[in-house]
Amino acid sequence: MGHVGTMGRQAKQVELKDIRREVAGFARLMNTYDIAEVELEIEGLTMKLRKQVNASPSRRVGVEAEAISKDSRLTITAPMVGTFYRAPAPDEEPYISVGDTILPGQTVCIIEAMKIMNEIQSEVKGRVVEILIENAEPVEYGQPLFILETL
Amino acid sequence: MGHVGTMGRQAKQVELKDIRREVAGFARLMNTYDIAEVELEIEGLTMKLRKQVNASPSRRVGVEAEAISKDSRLTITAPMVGTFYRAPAPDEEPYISVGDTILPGQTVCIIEAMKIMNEIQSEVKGRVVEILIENAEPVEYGQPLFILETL
Amino acid sequence: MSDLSIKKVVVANRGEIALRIIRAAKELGIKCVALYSEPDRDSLPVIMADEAYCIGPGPSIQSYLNIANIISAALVSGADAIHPGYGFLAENPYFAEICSSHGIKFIGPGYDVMSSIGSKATAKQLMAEHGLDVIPGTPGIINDVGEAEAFAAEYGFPVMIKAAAGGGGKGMRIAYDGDELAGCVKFAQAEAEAAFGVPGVYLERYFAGARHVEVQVLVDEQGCAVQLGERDCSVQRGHQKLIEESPSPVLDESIRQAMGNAALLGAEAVGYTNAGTVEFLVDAEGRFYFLEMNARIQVEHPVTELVTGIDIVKAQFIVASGEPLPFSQGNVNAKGHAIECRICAEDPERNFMPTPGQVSKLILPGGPWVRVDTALYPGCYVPPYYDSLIAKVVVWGSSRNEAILRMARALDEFTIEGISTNLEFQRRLVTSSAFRQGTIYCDNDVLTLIFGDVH
Amino acid sequence: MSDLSIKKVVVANRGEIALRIIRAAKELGIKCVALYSEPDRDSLPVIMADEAYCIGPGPSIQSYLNIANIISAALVSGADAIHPGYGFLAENPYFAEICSSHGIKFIGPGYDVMSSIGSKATAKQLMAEHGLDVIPGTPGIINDVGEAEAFAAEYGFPVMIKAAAGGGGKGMRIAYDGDELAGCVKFAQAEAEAAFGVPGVYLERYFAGARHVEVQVLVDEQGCAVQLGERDCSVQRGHQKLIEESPSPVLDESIRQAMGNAALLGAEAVGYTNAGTVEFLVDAEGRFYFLEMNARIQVEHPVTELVTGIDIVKAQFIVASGEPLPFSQGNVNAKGHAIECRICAEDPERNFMPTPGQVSKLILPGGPWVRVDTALYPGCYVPPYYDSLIAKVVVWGSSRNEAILRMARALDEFTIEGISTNLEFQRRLVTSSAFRQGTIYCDNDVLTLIFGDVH
Repeated sequence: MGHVGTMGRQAKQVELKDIRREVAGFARLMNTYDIAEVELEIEGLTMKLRKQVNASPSRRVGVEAEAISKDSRLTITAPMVGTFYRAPAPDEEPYISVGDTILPGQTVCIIEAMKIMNEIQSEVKGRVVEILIENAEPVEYGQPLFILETL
Repeated sequence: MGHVGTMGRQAKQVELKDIRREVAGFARLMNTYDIAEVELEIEGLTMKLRKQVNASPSRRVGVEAEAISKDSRLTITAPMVGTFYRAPAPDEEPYISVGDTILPGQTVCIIEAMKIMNEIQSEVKGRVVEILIENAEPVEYGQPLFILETL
Repeated sequence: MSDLSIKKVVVANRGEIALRIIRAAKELGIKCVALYSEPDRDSLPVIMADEAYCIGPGPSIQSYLNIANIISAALVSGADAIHPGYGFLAENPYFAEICSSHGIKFIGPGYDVMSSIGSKATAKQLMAEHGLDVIPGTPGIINDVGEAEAFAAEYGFPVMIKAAAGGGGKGMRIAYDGDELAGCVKFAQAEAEAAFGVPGVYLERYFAGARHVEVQVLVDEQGCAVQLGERDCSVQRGHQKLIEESPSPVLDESIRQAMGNAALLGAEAVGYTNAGTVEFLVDAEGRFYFLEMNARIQVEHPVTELVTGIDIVKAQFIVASGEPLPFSQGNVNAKGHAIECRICAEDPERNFMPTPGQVSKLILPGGPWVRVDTALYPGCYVPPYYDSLIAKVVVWGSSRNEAILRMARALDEFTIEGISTNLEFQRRLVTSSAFRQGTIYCDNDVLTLIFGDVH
Repeated sequence: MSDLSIKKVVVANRGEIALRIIRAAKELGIKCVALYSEPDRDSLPVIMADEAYCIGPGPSIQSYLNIANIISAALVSGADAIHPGYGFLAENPYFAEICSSHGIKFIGPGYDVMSSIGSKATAKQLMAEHGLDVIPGTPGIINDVGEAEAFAAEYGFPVMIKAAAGGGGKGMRIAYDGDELAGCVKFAQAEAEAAFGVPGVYLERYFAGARHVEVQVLVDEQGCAVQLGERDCSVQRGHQKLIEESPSPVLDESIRQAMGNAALLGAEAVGYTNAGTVEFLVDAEGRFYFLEMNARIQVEHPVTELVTGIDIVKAQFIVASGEPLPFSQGNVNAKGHAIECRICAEDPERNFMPTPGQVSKLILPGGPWVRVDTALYPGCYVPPYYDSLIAKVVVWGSSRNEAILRMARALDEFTIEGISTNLEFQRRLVTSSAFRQGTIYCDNDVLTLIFGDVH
């Protein structure tokens, strides 16, 4: 069996992927066993899964997942597939770094897709807590890039 | 998909077979979902399933099933495959009838297997409450033949 | 690992055909990159591939038709080829051209060839120029109802009005006399515009009691072409194929040979490369007419594989790598009879409404000469965004009759719970006396044929 | 329903072979009666059959070997035939005779024939009389070690000591010199007595680097015999077959022809009817010696089916119905290469200990030219009472190399959770250079060969 998404990510990102898979697993489990709510706290990770009230029983969606604990945290995900760059050019400063406060509309990175450099803007305001992808690494659609703390 | 055991049984026997299948289904369900006890009461049928304490988790046996409620009832099952006869010969009286009291060692029926008439003896004492098989019908191994009430 | 120039392929598709492509690639030692939309995250192609990239949310337009994300995924994964499967971008010359401009081999014919045969009118004209019989039709899109009337006056009724950009029976109407004609043209134009964004329609002479028979061709980049015999796809419901078989139960050996030669001639006429299908209409007298050429692997390719022993998807990879075909026409020997039934997540009791949902129980048929191509697994989810085809059951038999009985056995074994399917419908269809006698034609209403007026 | 004289068959077996028989019968319109022990109540053959009868509790001796219950079930169900599959009662002449005396057709050779070839010594003598080469051996059971020493003095070492009632490697020892001989004989006698209840052993010349090659024959009741080519079953572990293939990678065409003719001669010599297998040992110089004849359908019959296109189990029903074989030797044409891997519920990490239990997750391999014969389904239970064989993965390829790569792909896809299996072991074995080169012989220790001294 192949393994999914070998994109040279680091430990942290691999963990995130694992968590996403786990959430999917829990969601299925909750649907299967008709469980309304699951709360877990393991070594710094808090996970809450709560079943949507009146969700159609034949669908496996309808689960709200907040994989990265703290309600005050937000994740910026990749809106397209491509190569992630933190700076406009190799010799320039990164758009954002950990600790920076960013505003809606501010460019946070570039994703190169089909030889076109796409500036990715934040839609929210927050302080950068973590940058999940190394410079020049590939990203897939929906992959978490930055974790912000809401202000 | 074929259906199992089309042996011309009457309604009552079909029900028994269905019940046996249901019990098996519940047993699996209990193992799958780790449920210790199930109690059901539907139209005259009482079913209690209770998992054996310390049962090996990898086996699906270890379930005590009392499909036909009342603890005071016993079932005589077929010890072999063959044709069921209630009487020693077509023009003779049946070995036992509903209401009779039977004793251990008493012949209750004949099962013809490979052209040999096998007299089947009761191992228990009791009053015949129900005869589940019509004369000259085939029976499979383990099939319930008589229901007794213990005395 | 792979001896071919293609070392890593992006599979730009989903479901059973994505899995089919991965299986062929794996056997050739080619690494596989699966692309998937969010609801397909836990799908079998994703599990079976060596790598996988999410390319967007559920709706096709944002994922499996999202050229930018697909090309980006190919580039970041370092793949050297893209296999488009069928549907989605498989016959999109623009996509093939973009692949080429990014140095990625598109597994299929050149984009120029794809473009020229993509227009049915152009394709027909090309084929007619090379001596193939084509169905009498208007030379191109008609400008007004008057042109339709003129055509009908010359060739007679019934006539079929078809969308130029069409497929799957959308924008298609049959007019049986002059009174119906204007209404049918307008209806077809409106439906074509709704379905494909362009209202252009053309006219063709319509044949009652005709069969749809197609020939599989394979052409390498050295220009060597072989044909693998025909598939009869006459059993349809609303122009959607239901059952396909090879050989056709109605072709005699001389027509089979002539049709095979016509298909090769057609493929050469357009400079075709890789796997393609030349579709013919066979009329009640056994005359055959070129319909169109499909520049893709087709859903029904397995029936040809089972009678010839040739792995068509592997041949696609070999040819796309620039290698010559590893067999010549003389090595192609069909044996026995193969039938495919398309199993769909749809409810025949409710007008074949699609039935997405979770598959709670699944037992696939197995044993001798039963092939199942499916991405289903127990507990999997059938999303609502895509085609309802969920499995193909394909059987081989030493005779057509044996194949039919084997198919009935296989469909009996096939158990899908949690969603409604057309399994029982297909079982009744394939064991019907009409099918057994080979007398189901393209224009038969299979529902009435099999179930009478009950449905 | 069935055109044959057999209308309803009792399947006196379980697991994959019971399902295989049901599949063939269903395709012929023959009604199926499954027999099952209590732990097999929810098994796939019971679900797939038209009727089913419980014949006893788990242990074989009380159920699948319970002749009285099996015959009774056949009688009460009104069946006209019994198919014994392999193992259990398949080669028990007494059972075949009882079937016959109850007017039930036993699907296999006559009980007298079965009886005569059931004794290996008798079979060898019969074959030698008809001109087949047999392995030099003692004429029958040896009475003492002195007879063994006399044999070794005449034919040389190494010699093999084998149980007369044997099978599966039990009661079998190889002596390489005179010092070992007495000890080996005593050990083999003790093991034979423990396994089969009788201590009788005989001696044979032992060949190092030999291959086990067998020929499938089919003989109808009109006496017409055909042979369907050979199966090479040299890849074994402790005399248990692991991988079988057809054709053999080492036979040249002249040996193949000669062996096929010898098999037909042997079958005729004993008056054989129905499907049978003539086993040969092929020495390092390509000479072949008759070993024994198996009067049953064999586990590995699918590899022959896939290369010839002939349904051997269907042929068994046709022949047992008194019909002539529907093909002659001239119609038998093998094409391509087929390989079977036996998948067992056993743990290669713990000395291949059986691993009964519940299958929690199951994904069977599929797609082109992959056949799976199995009674597994998701959630099913593998009981501890029976053989550990749970699935056969059989692939066809246009070449041996393609078949190997396809098998590797299929085993990769095959997912079984809940119980340990030899899937990974088989994957490593079938892709090993020794297997790819065709240099695994009967006396090779496959564990050392593939895994070195790690295991």
